[in-house]
Amino acid sequence: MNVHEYQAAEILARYGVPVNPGRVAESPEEASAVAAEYGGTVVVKAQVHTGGRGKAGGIKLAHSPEEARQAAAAILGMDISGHTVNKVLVAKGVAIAQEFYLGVVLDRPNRQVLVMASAEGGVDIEEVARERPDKIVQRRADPVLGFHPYLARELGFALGLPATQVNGFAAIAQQLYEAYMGEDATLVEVNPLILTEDGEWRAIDSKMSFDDNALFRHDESEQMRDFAEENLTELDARNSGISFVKLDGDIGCIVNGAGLAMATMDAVKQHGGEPANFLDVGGGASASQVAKAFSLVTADPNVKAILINIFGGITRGDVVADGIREALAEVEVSAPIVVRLSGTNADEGKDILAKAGLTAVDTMDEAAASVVAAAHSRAD
Amino acid sequence: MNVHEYQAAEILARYGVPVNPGRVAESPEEASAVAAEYGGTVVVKAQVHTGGRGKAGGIKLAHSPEEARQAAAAILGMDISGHTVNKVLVAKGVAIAQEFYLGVVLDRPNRQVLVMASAEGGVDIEEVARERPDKIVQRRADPVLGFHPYLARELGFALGLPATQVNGFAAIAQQLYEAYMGEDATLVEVNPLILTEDGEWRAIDSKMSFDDNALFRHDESEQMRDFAEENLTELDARNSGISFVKLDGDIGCIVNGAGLAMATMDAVKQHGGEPANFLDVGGGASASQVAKAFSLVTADPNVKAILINIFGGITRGDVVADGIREALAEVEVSAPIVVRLSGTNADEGKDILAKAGLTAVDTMDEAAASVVAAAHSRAD
Amino acid sequence: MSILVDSNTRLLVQGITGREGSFHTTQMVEYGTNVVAGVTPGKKGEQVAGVPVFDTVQEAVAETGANASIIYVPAKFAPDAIYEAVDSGVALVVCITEGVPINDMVPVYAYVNANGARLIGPNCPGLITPGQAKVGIMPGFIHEPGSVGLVSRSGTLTYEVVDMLTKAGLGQSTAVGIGGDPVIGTSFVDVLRLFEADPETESIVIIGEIGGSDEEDAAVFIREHVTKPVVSFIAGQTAPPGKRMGHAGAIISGGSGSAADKIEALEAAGVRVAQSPSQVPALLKEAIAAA
Amino acid sequence: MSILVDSNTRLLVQGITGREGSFHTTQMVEYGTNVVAGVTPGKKGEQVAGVPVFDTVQEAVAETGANASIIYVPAKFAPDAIYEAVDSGVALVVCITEGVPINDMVPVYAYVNANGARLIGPNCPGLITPGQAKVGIMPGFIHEPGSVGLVSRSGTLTYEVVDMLTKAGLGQSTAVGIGGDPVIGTSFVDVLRLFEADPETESIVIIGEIGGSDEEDAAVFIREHVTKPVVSFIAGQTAPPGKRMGHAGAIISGGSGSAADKIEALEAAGVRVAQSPSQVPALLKEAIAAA
Repeated sequence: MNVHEYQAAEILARYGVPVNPGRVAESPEEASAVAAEYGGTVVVKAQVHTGGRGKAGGIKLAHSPEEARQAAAAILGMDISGHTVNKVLVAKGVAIAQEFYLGVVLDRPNRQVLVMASAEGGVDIEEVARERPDKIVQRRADPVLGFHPYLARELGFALGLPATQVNGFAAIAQQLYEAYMGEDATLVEVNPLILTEDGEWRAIDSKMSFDDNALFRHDESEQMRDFAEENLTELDARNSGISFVKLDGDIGCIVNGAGLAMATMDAVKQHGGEPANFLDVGGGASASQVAKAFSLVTADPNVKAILINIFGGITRGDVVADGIREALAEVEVSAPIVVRLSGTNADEGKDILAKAGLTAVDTMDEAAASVVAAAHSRAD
Repeated sequence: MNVHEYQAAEILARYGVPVNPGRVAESPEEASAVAAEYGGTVVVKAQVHTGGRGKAGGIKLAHSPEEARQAAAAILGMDISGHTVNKVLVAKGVAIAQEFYLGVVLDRPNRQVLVMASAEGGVDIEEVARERPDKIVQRRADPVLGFHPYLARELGFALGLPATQVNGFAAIAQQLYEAYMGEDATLVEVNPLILTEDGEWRAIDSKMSFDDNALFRHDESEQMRDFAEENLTELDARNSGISFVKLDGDIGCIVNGAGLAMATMDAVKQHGGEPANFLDVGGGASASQVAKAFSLVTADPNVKAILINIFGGITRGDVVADGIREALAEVEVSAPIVVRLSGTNADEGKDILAKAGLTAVDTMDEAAASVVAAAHSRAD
Repeated sequence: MSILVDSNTRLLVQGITGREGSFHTTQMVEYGTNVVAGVTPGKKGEQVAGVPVFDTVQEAVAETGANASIIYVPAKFAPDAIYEAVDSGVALVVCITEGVPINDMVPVYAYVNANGARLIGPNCPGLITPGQAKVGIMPGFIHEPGSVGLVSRSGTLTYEVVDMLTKAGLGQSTAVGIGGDPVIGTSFVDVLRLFEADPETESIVIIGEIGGSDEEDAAVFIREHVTKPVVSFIAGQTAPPGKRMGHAGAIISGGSGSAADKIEALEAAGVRVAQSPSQVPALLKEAIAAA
Repeated sequence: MSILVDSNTRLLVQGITGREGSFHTTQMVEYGTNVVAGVTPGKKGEQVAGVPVFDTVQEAVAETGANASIIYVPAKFAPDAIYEAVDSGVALVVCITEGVPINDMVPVYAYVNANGARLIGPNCPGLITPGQAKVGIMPGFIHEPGSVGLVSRSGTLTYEVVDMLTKAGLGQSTAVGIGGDPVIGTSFVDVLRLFEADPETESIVIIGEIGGSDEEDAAVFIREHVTKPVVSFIAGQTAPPGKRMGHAGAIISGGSGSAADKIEALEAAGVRVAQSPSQVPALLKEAIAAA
């Protein structure tokens, strides 16, 4: 789960991070009022769950409340990479002396948490990582004992900070780590973290993502969820135990198992089609799950044909077939359906489907070829 | 540092332990009021930092507010092993079905934290440990990962609890461990922990001690300190960096180093004397430290002679001698003083002392013999 | 031979009386797995599919000599179950449970390794040595004893490939599902090392997917240490960046973890990479013939 | 030979620019200890007694090859300093600092051991191999090279005994102050094992005190494993129960940890126990003659 910049900043402030003052506004008038309260220059920033806000014109300087109003008016409602801007953050202007990057992520290969920093702040850190990896310094937290203060200091010295600034930097690195662990984040990032001309540290732009598996113990994070930013269909699916990701194609996919679902999408593509979605019905594939899957897939007007790919394992083919039959009795599906059924009790399942007027094929390749053909014939 | 039963109960309640309701009272009237509020039977318990309250008559049942008033009147002001009772805990009566012991302590040989339990609750656990060690079950917490839930359950099963009671017990064992770690305790004990006739767990008598080294991060614990229970001289000494323990003898001891201070007390005893105190002036032994040590020792009217035993190491003998000389100019000391000075710059120190009218001896045995003789001659 | 589990495996089931635990215990017993004990706190004395239930792992191990454990407890309790198994001396712990928080797994991973045990999973289908021991939730009947070592991050996709291998006459030495989470106990490289050392494994199939760099690490290891023929399939070539594809680990982030990168790395290490699961048997026969 | 430190010791001082650190660095350098580096974050480039100062232990070790460290930082920062030393590959860490919370030391102890390093202290005077290396705060001049291995939980009391040994012509191989806290890195038993194995240590003196059961454990070890003559003195025979005698570990609790128990245990193991420190040299000569 992702949150907005202003929400990440709120969380980090709770952990002691010196976050640059800012307030969220949902109208030009509110933005103007915040600017008036702060006085001087403010920065008006689009709050959307996507990068590239700057290039898209979603970040504007404003030297007066009136300019802030105009900036907010321009940004609010803007579309940035498919995300509509509903909120802006009005942040106090600050005189930047130096910009840094500071982030906490999971180091997957080592199964440890990594704290990374760079004196090349304010830019795309992944680009720095690719092109000038020597500009990034990093230390891994002990998997059990955590991120020792000495590691935070080592980062500061490795960045070449003056001695007087190392402790302040190290404290922030530890606060970010504490926030990562305390909130079950998968990413905590401040970019840029700056030194002001007065020698103060300020977090200018904060970013956090959370581990969906751990949301059960973080009601407060869950409450920060911005439904306007989420694909409601995906959320709805998750509530039914279904993994669903909307894609741009026209072939709806219903599959049991995440890996098989990805492979099914790949097969559709190989046969010249475009998958309309990723969908894993999960282990059970009961009638109600299958019905839900149908309603998720058919809600997409682009869908021209549906591929059901089930490998019966512990889940029996006849049970799945029953589920499909019952689901089709409940949900009206106009798109052609291709079923592939294999594994446990596949033959019994095929019999059931035949009675429901559906023919099942044996292999994924066959099914993919057939569903692509069906979609193309409808598209013509 | 120790706290009273009612304070330990307050802390444990914060960690979720189902503490039996009770309120502290400082007068018979207050005790009566609490009893009236609870209704039914209450237990009135002396709040003192010592064991053996029951045998001393410091715990009484009361079946009415009037009986509670009488019980409190009898207990308040009582002397239990040298501790005056200034407070009583008035606790709600409860129908006990079964009594248990549950405690968390440091397992010194293994340098780990140990959770111990016994179905022989309500009695002296050290006696159980000596005489029926098989009646005590214990599990060590992982030094880094903590006390796993499965360990708490293992304790519950090992006690022979019915399956329905294991989770409740295990939760309390974990709460006690969390309290031990969270409060930097050196002991957390509930004895007895009971099962009521309704099958509910209740902590009846709670005990906690804290690591003095960690009090710097526990202002709240520090504020629970009962100065009436502390030897004010010892507290005063600690504030000056001096370790001081009041004893019953008549020979004041001023020593640098804790081990040497104990050995000095032993030497005094071997030579037929009784030490009036343990006193370690610490590393520095500056004039002000020595002066403070003199004032601590001479505040005890029993002191008939004073032994100063200094082994000059990093601390130089001449500096200590200067300290003694200056201290004697500030503090009036009527008791005879025997000085033993050895190690670094001992000769220079002796010269300084000689000018101040003090003769220093070379060995601890000589000094002990001499100070005992001096004390005896004054006693005669 | 085979790797990790065989007819000497004495299996313990943690969470045996739960819905999943009892169902799969029955399945495993029917397959012929030597399931010697189960644990559910408070259920001591019960039986599931003829397997005795104990209150604690310690007791179960002491009474039955269990040397491997499979975990079906809910995500919230899975880390504790793993610690309990490792602390009780169980050498191989297979955690089927899905949805365990990443931050819980980081110390678990370190602890398991520091204590010389091995963890498979979490969020995995388990592993099977056909004809000897099924320690997991895979359908047993699609497997056949043989010499192909298979390792995968996926569940049903693995069954798909196994089914094709079996139908093509390519039996399996052991098939291991290592799990789809970002922090798992055993990696591709760990399993490859075992397959390379196992005399009964003559060829290897790796089923990867988008996310992380386990496949890239596997490629490096194969280039340097694996002498046996290897074939691979990577799922998720059409997955969009930044979206989680079911598995918590299946997400392409910041341009890394893509199927294309993984395929490139594996091919550079001499691995034949299939375009679809159906190509795996033919490619494997080709690789074996070429070896 | 000797144990733990000698002329090959390349010492690093953590907290070198502090009051204690700089004073004792000067003392150690004057004694002839090979102090190669110091660390105080932010003081890189400075010097203390001619010793170069670095910002981090990692850097200091890389630049100077330090193989031992002594810590003079305040209690609040001491655990971090120990982790920093161990993680930087320092094999022997001596923590002089007094007042470290017990709960901080419990994981430190486990970590140091798991990583194959050795910690002496905290709350200890350090250790010295006379004529070769003084790694601590003890007065060097009272020591003489020789064959007595001395181990103690105390500071000045050790100096008292060392002084008497030296005056009696009994020089020391190494004298180790293990510290007075309840949780310390190295126990009597650990040091006894080293002395027993050290060919240049011919006899052993143990200075114990009330509290804990380290002396009792030492007695068991001596009975089973020590062939060299051992003499002991236990301080605190007159200490009252339940009171802390200066050292955080010096408290008799619940009837255990008393001097009488310890003396009894040691005597049962064949150790001659002195009534006062002054008896130690004579008892030791007697023990050596009897051996």
